[in-house]
Amino acid sequence: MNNSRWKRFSNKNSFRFVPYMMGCDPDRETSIEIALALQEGGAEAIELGVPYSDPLADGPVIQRASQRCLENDVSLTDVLELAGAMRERGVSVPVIIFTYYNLLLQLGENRFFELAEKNGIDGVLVPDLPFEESAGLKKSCRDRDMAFISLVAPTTREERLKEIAQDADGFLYCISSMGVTGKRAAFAGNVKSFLANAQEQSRVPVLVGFGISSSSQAMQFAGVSDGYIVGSAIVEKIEALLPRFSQEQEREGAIREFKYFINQLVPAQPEKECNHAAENTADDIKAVSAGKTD
Amino acid sequence: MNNSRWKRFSNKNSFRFVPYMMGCDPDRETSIEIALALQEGGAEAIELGVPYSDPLADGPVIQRASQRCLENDVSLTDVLELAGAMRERGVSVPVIIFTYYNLLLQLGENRFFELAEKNGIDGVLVPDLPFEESAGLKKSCRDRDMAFISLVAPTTREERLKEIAQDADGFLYCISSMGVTGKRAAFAGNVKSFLANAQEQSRVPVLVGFGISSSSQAMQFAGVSDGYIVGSAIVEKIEALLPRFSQEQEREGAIREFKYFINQLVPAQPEKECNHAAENTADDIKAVSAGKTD
Amino acid sequence: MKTEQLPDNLGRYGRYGGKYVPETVMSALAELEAGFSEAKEDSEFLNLYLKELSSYSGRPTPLTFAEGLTKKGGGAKIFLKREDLNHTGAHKINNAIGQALLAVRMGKKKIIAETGAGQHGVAAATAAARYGLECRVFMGEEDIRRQELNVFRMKLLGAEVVPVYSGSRTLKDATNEAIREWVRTVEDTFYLIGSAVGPHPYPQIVKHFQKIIGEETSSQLKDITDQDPSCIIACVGGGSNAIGMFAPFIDSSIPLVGVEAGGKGTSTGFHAATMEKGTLGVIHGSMTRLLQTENGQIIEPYSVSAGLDYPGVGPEHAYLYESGRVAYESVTDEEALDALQTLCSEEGILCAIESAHAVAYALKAASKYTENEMMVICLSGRGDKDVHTLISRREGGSDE
Amino acid sequence: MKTEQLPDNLGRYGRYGGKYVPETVMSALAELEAGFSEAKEDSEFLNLYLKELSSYSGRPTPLTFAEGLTKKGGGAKIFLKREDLNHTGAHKINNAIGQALLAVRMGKKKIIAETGAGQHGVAAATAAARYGLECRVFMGEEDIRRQELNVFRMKLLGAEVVPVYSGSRTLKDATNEAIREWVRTVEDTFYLIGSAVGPHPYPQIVKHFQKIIGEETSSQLKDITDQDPSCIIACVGGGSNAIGMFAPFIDSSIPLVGVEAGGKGTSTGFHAATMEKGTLGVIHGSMTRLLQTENGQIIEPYSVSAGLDYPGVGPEHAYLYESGRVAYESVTDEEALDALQTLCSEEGILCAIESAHAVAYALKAASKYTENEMMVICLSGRGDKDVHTLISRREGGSDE
Ligand SMILES: Cc1ncc(COP(=O)(O)O)c(C=O)c1O
Ligand SMILES: Cc1ncc(COP(=O)(O)O)c(C=O)c1O
Repeated sequence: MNNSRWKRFSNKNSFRFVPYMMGCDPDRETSIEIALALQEGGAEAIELGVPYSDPLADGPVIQRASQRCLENDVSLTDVLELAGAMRERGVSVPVIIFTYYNLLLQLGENRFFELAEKNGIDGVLVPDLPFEESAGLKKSCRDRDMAFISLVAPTTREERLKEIAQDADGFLYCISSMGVTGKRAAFAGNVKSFLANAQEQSRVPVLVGFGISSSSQAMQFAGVSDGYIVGSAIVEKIEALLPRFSQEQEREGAIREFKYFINQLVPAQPEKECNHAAENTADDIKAVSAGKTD
Repeated sequence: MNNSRWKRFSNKNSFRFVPYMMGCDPDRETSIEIALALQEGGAEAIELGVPYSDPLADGPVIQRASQRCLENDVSLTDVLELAGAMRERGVSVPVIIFTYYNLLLQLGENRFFELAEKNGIDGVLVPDLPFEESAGLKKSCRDRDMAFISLVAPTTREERLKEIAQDADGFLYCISSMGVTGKRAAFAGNVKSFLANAQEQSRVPVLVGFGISSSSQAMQFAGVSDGYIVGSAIVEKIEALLPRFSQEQEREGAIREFKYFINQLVPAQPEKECNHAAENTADDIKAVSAGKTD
Repeated sequence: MKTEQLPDNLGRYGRYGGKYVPETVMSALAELEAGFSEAKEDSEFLNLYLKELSSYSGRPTPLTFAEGLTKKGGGAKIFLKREDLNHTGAHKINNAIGQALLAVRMGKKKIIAETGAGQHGVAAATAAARYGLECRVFMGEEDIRRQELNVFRMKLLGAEVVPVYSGSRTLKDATNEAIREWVRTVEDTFYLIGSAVGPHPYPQIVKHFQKIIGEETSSQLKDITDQDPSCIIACVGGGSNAIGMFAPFIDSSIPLVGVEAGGKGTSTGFHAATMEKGTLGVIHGSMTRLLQTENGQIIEPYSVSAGLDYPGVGPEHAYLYESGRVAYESVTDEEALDALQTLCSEEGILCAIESAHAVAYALKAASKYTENEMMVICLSGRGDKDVHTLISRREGGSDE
Repeated sequence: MKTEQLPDNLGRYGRYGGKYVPETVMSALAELEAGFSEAKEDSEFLNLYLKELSSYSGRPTPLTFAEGLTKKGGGAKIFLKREDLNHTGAHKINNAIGQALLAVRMGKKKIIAETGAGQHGVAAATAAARYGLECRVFMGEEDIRRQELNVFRMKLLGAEVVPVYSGSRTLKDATNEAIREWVRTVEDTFYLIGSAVGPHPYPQIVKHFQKIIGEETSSQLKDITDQDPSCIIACVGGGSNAIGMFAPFIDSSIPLVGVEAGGKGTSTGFHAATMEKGTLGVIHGSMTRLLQTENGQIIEPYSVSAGLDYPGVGPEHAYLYESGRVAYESVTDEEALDALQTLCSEEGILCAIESAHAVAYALKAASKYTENEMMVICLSGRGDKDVHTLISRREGGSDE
């Protein structure tokens, strides 16, 4: 993979923080500000969710966010275009489109990749497209230097885990525990051995996700993984801030509160990591405007 | 049969008027006055109904009368005793107890006949005891010089009609039309031939009943029967007069109205018939007080 | 005298039975007797009846081994004769089909029927629809109010539902009214009675069309084992499912138990325990045992189950009670509802509250037997119709 | 490729089917595939399944000749495959029994199920009670409100009814939620799906347990005549009764017709005509045809019948549609309700509104055939559950 953003991602030694946010929740402008805040707060990549009527892999928090966005008729195209706007405004970390397969299918693969490339997308995660069904899409991604993000679960059997891990791009998404997205107090009993195993097999960084809602929860996995994904906790925070986002005089305070919240989620990291990200902004914007990723 | 009241009944040449009244409807005293009014109006015998919870052979009018009496807990015993009181007050025509079989069964045949004799009962009519089931009761009646009144219907087949008619006591009750008691506009199509046939077979007077509510209706049958029975029309009149019966100052007027109504029901008859009935009153009372009929 | 030979010429089972009806219906009863005697001997008629039961109503109904219930009972193996699986959900259809076919054979174009909660009304309306008969169902006004769904079903089936305003406006009065209507229309109308009650030959006819229950059971038992069951149990309202179930076993020595509705307890005034608390009397044209006052007025009985809520009982049952051949027991509302719940959660079968009376008795008696013995329960009907009642009871409401 | 050999290794029927599910359930699907493959070849398991169908659920269900309906249709002789006579009143129990026994065989102690109007929920709860499994049923909060009686029944059967507040709070969302719950509890829980939908191997499993409908029909037809029927008709919601009915006939040349819910008309937005109006998409783990917006959001469908009110359809049906082997037609609410009324008054059979769609099509098509030809309708369920809907429609009310 020649995608420079993924190279940078994969060359890190830090314990990577990858947040999930629902695109256009609550609206396009706020989403951009949220993305920038996430990046500023230490995000090494951003998962950008697309609202769907039937989000099978998601818990109530993300379901509600979906519903909110659907009330505003937010489509996959809208979210792809949002990604482009994020790039223009300075988001330089890898951006992964998190979409259910049916949305992609309806848009059409060709049109999807056309828009994805134009808007600086670096990866695609389709939660309901398991390994067996994903060969075609993965190839299309690779053809465009995008990562098709694969998932493995504590129940994924040895053989299969090996196969998936060895074929993973971007990072390997390790599901921390059974169930849907959402904060939880406990993880699968075998989660650490599972992660260790995944690390052994994987060519790419191994990230743990599902249910992580604090830096201390994340740090449990620091030894057996290369980073962590936080989804519902962030979406829930955004939900809590909705009333303030919608009032002009409150927005700034709300963004500040959101940044503070993100800081709490991220274990202390060396200062320069953040600077590094900021440095690249200008290049990235250029790349995006040219309609292709670097 | 040696019962003198039946002898008198059967020796008549008139077109006999036999009214039905529900015993104790609306109360004992009024029933006595009603019975006297009926006799005065030309009744040649009186059918005295007993209230029953499930009067299978009766239409709505008599059902309602039953219900009224049951609210006052009127029993077969009460009605038998009413008959005694009627006798004391001057009722001298045959009195027929009209009771469903279950009431008689519960009182017990012995006790029933004991009370019937004591109270001057001349006949028993059990609407739900057809010929097949009635041999025993008929015998008990005959042993006591009472008439067991038999019924035949337009649907009664030839053979059976013959058997019933030839074994009838008191009078033969010919049902004018199919259905339950209650006023009607039309009778069975074959009613006249049926009556004529019954007259041919019967040893006793043949009376037609069910649904007759005017003297003109009755007169249709004058040529083919020996009299007629009026039930629901009378009970309905009593029902209409109930409010007036219950007010002291209205009672007399109500009785007068009732008598007028009865007069309408009875075709003009030779004057002396009425007198004749009155003549016998003294004897009858003696007989009743002695606890036996003559 | 073997019960097989009953009733006698007058339609009597010992002192019970007979024809206590107005003279106006005697000719119709005679016609019915003749029509039935002929039909009974006509193998074509029999085959038609059997074909309809199998190809239309789904017979034979299974005999289900109830493993969970057996465990709960803690004794005899319990089997269920599944009349609940019949078309329209109860044994009532066996009789409705039989009588409707008889009506057709006798050239009648119209039927009338009485109904309480609507079960027999629906069965009669169903058979009428299937065989092209006009159908009127008499139903107490009170019951019409309580059983809206069944009223609607009967109308959907093309039947007319005639409200009855007399007496207590329930089943007993609907039956009176149906008989009254029959008197009126006897020439072209067939009275399709719903239980083993009424004047002769009705109890005999109903038994004839319900005995398929027992006959199938008998042959299904033989497929399982040579051994006789230790007890056969059925609930008794008018007594049609019970007499049908018992029929082929009466002349054996297998213990038979009829279960009546004990309501709130037979020592309260609220029950329908005709055997225990009834006395000799006449109801709906038949001499039998019934609940009545000292004076002979018929008492409105009480049971949580509408189908057992009948003040009388079929005359043959009265005879079997008196002769001691069948034991009649009663079970309270509470016991029946508990049994319904147990059957439901153990076997996945929601039975009618009527049938739950038989189940309740079986659960009480099972431990008197060993696990090598068998009890058979006639599960007369399904409980879909009772869900409203169950809900309102659970909500602490009263009986409607 | 003969349909017999479908689905392929990936669970595909042509381009339809597959497994579009989170990685978290993939191991469970693999376990299920293995468990089912074993069970399918195990004659002891097969015999147990068949024994339960016959001794518990009352199979075989009859094939009824509908004389009155035939007259109304004015053409082909119409036969009804009477799935309405099954225990709990519909074909759903065939599958529930099969899957529950499979769960037991696989050592699972708990089942979960989704339900819309409650029919499959009741069937699943029934099977769970019978086989001693713990059962939770996911049901949209909106449906819980509308289907109070079935909710109560499930509870009576010992099941827990879990309200679903997500999405439109109906069947589609209950299914999502059941799958989500399965992801959570995959290790000890069996997901008992209610129609021929879902990820592979579910469509195959459901077909396997429903094909008894067609197999019985085939042998019952042979008992009547050597002649093939001219048309076999079934309603299609998810497609389980239809696939079960069609199964043994797919490789013949007998015309097969699936009837979808046309609701207020397929040109209005209110229908569930997945074939006519749907497009390729993924729902509940399977690639199939479904009703969706241009953007791929799934549309809540509409039908007066709760059981046909599903935005997708089983993948094998999508394949059979595309290949042209089965014709899919739609029938409006009005036509279905009229057919229900006709069947009821002509034959005394109150069928489910779902099934009435098949009847409506048959009545429309019958006159295209001669009286020497036969049509067979799969009468998938009884209509007791629908009486409330019928009443409120008749009263001019809307759909609940
Ligand atoms: C299911 C069921 N069982 C039993 C009965 C009682 O009737 P019988 O005693 O005539 O069987 C009824 C009457 O409606 C019923 O519906
Ligand atoms: C009676 C009946 N028929 C048909 C259906 C539709 O389901 P399927 O298409 O899976 O047979 C249902 C679903 O609930 C049903 O209850």
